[in-house]
Amino acid sequence: MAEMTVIEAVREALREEMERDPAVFTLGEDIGARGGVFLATEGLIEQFGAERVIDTPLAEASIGGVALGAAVNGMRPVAEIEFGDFIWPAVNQVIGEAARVRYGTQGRRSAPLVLRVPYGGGVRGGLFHSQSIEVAFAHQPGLKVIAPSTPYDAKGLLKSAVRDDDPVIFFEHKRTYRLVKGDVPNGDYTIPIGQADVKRAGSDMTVVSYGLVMHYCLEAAAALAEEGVDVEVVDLRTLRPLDTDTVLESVRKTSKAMVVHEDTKAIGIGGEIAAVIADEAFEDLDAPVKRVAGPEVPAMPFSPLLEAEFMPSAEKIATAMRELAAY
Amino acid sequence: MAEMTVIEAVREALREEMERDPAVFTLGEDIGARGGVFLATEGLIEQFGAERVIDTPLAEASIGGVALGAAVNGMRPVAEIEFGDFIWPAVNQVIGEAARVRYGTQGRRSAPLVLRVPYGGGVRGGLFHSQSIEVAFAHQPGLKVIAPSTPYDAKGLLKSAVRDDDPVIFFEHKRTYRLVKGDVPNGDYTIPIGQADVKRAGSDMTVVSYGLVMHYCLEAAAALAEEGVDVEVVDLRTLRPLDTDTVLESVRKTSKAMVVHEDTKAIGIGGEIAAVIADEAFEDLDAPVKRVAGPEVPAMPFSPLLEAEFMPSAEKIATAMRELAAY
Amino acid sequence: MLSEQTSPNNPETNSRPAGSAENDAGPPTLNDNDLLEMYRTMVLSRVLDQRIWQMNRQGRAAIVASAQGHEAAQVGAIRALDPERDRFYIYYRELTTMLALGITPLELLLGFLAKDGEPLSGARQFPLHGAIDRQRCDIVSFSNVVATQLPQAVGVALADKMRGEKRVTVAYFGDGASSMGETHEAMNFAAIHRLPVIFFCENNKYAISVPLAQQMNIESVATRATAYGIPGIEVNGFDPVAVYEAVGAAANRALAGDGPTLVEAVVERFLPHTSDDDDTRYRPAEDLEGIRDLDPIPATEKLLRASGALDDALDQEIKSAAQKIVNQATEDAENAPFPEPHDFYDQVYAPGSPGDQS
Amino acid sequence: MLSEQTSPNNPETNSRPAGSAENDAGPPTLNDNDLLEMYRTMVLSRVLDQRIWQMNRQGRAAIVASAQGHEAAQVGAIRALDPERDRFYIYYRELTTMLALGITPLELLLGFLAKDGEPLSGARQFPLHGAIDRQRCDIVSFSNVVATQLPQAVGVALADKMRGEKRVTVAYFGDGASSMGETHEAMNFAAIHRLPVIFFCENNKYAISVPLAQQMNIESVATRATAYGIPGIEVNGFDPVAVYEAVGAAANRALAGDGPTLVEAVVERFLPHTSDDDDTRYRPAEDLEGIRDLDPIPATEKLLRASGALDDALDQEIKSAAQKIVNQATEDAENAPFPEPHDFYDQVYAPGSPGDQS
Ligand SMILES: Cc1ncc(C[n+]2csc(CCOP(=O)(O)OP(=O)(O)O)c2C)c(N)n1
Ligand SMILES: Cc1ncc(C[n+]2csc(CCOP(=O)(O)OP(=O)(O)O)c2C)c(N)n1
Ligand SMILES: [Mg+2]
Ligand SMILES: [Mg+2]
Repeated sequence: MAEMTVIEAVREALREEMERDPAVFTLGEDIGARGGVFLATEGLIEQFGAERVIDTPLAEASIGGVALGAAVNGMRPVAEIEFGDFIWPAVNQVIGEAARVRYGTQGRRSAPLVLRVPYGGGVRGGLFHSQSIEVAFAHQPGLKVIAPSTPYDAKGLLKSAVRDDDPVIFFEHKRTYRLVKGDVPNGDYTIPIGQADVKRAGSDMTVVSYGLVMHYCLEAAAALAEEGVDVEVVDLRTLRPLDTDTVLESVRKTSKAMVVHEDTKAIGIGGEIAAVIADEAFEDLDAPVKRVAGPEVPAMPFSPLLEAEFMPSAEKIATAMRELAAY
Repeated sequence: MAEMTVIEAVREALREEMERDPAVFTLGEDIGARGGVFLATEGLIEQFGAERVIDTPLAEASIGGVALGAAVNGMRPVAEIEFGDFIWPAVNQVIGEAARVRYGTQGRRSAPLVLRVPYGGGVRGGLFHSQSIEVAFAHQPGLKVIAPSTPYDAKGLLKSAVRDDDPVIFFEHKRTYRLVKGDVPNGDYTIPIGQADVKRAGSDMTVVSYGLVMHYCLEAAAALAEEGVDVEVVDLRTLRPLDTDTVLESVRKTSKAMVVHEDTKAIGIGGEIAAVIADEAFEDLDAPVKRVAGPEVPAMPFSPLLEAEFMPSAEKIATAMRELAAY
Repeated sequence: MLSEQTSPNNPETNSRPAGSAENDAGPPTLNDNDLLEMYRTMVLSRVLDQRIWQMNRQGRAAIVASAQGHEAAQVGAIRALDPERDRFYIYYRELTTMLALGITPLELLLGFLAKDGEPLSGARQFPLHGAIDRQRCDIVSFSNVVATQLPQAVGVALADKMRGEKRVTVAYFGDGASSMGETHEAMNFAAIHRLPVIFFCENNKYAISVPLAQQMNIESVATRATAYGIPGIEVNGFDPVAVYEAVGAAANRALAGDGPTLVEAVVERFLPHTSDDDDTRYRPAEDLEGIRDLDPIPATEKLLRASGALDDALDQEIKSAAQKIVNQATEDAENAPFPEPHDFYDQVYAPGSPGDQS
Repeated sequence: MLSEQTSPNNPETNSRPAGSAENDAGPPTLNDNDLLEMYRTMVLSRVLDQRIWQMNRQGRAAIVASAQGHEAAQVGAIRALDPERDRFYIYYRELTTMLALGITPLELLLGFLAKDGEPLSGARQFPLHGAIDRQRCDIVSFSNVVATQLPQAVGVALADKMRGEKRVTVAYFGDGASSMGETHEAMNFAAIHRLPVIFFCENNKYAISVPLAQQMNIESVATRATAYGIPGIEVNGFDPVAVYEAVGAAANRALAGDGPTLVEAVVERFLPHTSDDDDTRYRPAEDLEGIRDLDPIPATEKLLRASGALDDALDQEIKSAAQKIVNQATEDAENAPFPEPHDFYDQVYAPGSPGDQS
């Protein structure tokens, strides 16, 4: 066990997987000598050489397409998209192609690639370095989508992603990179894809979340605990396939539910979770399922007060929890 | 009034708008002499010339980007994406850029462009000519997203889209093009963006839908009527902004609700509608909100029996209605 | 060489603008038997193609993109490659390529009729889309989306290079696909890493209805090679031997570690874009006039007859064999059932893996 | 011409590969006063740039992409254009361009400090992103996403052409952006329609940390012009007069209806990519050695002194004026408030239009 940050956990997972399997390599912009703009790949080119740590041209469509081709041809590429905001040129290869390779060839080919995507705000990134872009991917059958919130989950899930035989989009929240620390086992372990995790047990309401704001949910839950409200916090960890079993089990116990995410609200992850709860736990619910999410503006603005206005904070979440508790 | 098909209504709207406003022009693949692969632009190049009906190279990113640039510079481009399945190379310009132009310039610039996008299945199009791709767009604040189901709505809404000062994605269901006929007024009229339409009034349950399968909902409702169940069918028509008022008003009346769409189920339009109903009409609901949607496979397969397995049919919808009625 | 045929494009561009390949060894010279075999494949392709088109017109096949006019280019290219060694990232117009690689008319017809047992996708996809079992031949066409195969082929070649396998990956595409951003990115990436790729462009001068002059401001797609510092070779795609030689030289370069080559075979599309298209809407009648006189199949026949390799009897044998094969395949394909949806949820994800619903 | 400076790139590529522009009239010759004014802007830009970098290091500015090393190219280009007539689709490294177009140091500093009244986006965006009021100057930079401005600029020029307005649209980009598919599509589209666009590449040989050799297999971005049948001009971006002449010729071509030109100004990035970057990780010390000796600002000073247009007193005046302006702007910007979120929901959609929440 060692205490480390999310970025360290990502780097360690990547390094160990590259040591374990010569088919694993990584490609992306500035991941070589620069070590990646967030230093996720720091030291890898020194250890594995420029053949397995490939600095690409500034061209996301080819990052996606080349990774896909290499994956189909027996390799295990881990591609880094520098910022989630810049992933759109690659989606033709990822949502369009990779997601359909196995189904469209009846299993004659598969696409075991990982796309590592730093995403999210609260980093003074403005409209184009803060976006939550998970919905377009999480909506697409054929992809697996992961969004860990802790160093422990990040390492274990990234290893599972690398070993998975299907295309995996691995979202890393930029604000958690250095902010969130936690104990991480030395050496090898994996966390199964598709399993949510109860990060705090509680009996009065269920709060479902993922990524950075999951930590804000824990903060808010601690505040509510002092007020006598016992909140259970479920960290989805995987956005496709969704672990609705864990969510429903919790809601059946607590009878109240809320979903919290940083991404804008309409037609998103929160709607799906709320819809599933409202359908399958209909008889158990004592209150409507509430959502706390980013506001319906195109993205998170740059200036500090504007950024704060966008971001779901522990305070905003606590307020919503209090309202739900009082329902 | 004249009876016409959806494709004729689209063509008439486009022609009338080009006659009305010299700033309106259209660009896309094969829209000139060919008249578009679905003939939506048939006759336009003869009437308006190659300057206003521009056959582009096979390059969707530039179709999106050029349309955006022209829109910002005072024109009203209507771009055609040949098939929705091929829109991904353009999303960097549309979801990434166009959606943020107004917000990101504090209103100093705007992007009044229309993207006409034939989408959807039931046309023996297989995995890459059948996709429902509306979620990625409908999720993005800054865009407006329209998906009409009838010739009347198509003409009136396309005119509103052309005159709208924001970027509009206009989804035309390919299967409705020639299948769905209806009365359309001669000459000018518009239908407001953002207003759902009750296509069938009923008192026992609310079914919310859009596009091709909205017609299947009407068919199923007719079948249920014979069984004594009176179904109200709400056609969303606009997917962003969603007209939740009309939906909620209906549900408050009927106390039961179902959402039906062709697109795959998870993290989609249906989830949002269900979540809104389950939240805001919580006290009015007599049953969980049900969803009928495409199955969780990457897209609609080619071979006829496989295609049928994917598509929500009137029978499948009627079955779900019966279950809900019996709850 | 069918040297009496001249390329309709500017012959000046038939230069090698940068990173000249002139020193590369060409492939071995073809003899009459080789050409005869190529002729056989072209004839079979034409007969099959005509049959499928006809079946579409009768409402028996859903949609067809014809290879008529592309046969010589396709058969010439495969002749220069090794079906067991190399990898083929095709696009939808590769009927002759498929036959030349050993896929049978029956298998192809199962695709056009969307029948059970179709070997690329189990009829989940359009004809010619999906992938052939890798052990048999590495033919891939994941999607109908134009140009996506180019960066994919580059990644495939990268993997081979990383493992030290000596193989050539061929990315097939049309003139229309050359406008896509992904084509630019693919060529740039392959050039930087000197990957063993052949970018094989079948330039039939139309992207559906859009003629070359509205697709680009240059005469020849091969010119683009300059932008990547790789050789660009324009070749008459009605001349199977010239295509064989150009692709052979490109394959040698690739295998020698000298990187990618852009080969442009100038061809003609004898029929509308697909069976859904009506080319009288946009294609001037003059455009097709005279072009069929250059049809590479009778031209090859003439050449083989002139050299004595082909006489009436053999020609008759070849043509009726093709008819017979296609007739039998048609019957078998029509009798085959449509796939039932029992495996509808299979292979969304790996069997047993999270999300698998099968 | 600062002819003692030579371009670090291969001078051979300084040809005009296709659609030669050699017959085009160049712009009017610059006199000493013109150069003096350009010098003034370069000095101001450098002083402001240093200030912002320093403020970042002190934690007072969030993020900075420095223009140091690009000043001569940027000031030379604007000199050849008409701020009222033309349209400027810039990218994030255009500090000198902004000053040359009349945006004030205070306005720019409001952006770097994300303060209220920032003139491009109201500090919703990164510094230099958004748009300047059109009545004032058509400067646009919608996003941080590299290369998106290129097809947009093409659409802008298309609109001007459709309306018969005689204007030039300049799309600014870096060597890194040249790898993007959208760059290919933009140039291709503009070439086909002969649109009045200048593709102005500031090649500083790095895309963040990735050096040119890993970005492309050619020596000069201007080579790419061949692929579109348009003129490609490589010019020494440390020579403001040479850049002025190249851009002037390109503008004349555009206004004459002869279509787009690709102008590549070869420059150097004196500082790390942005203030978030640490270039010692990847940039060999040799790489920067000697480069600062070629700094265009002292070189221009020398030239002006040699011609007698500049003496100690005037130079002193220019430099202290720049300091004074920047000092005052810094104070004013620091005193300005951050924008409050009262208009947070404004301009998501047009006021009063469906979806408007303001
Ligand atoms: C990205 C994309 N855009 C549009 C289409 C629709 N489409 C299918 S084929 C085609 C023309 C392709 O032309 P070309 O590459 O020259 O190949 P050809 O059919 O002439 O052999 C088009 C526009 C598509 N499949 N993919
Ligand atoms: C599509 C996209 N990918 C990646 C990035 C991250 N990024 C920002 S600037 C940059 C390098 C740009 O290099 P270049 O075009 O040469 O401009 P320079 O900064 O050198 O002036 C990169 C990779 C981005 N902004 N957009
Ligand atoms: Mg073609
Ligand atoms: Mg650069």
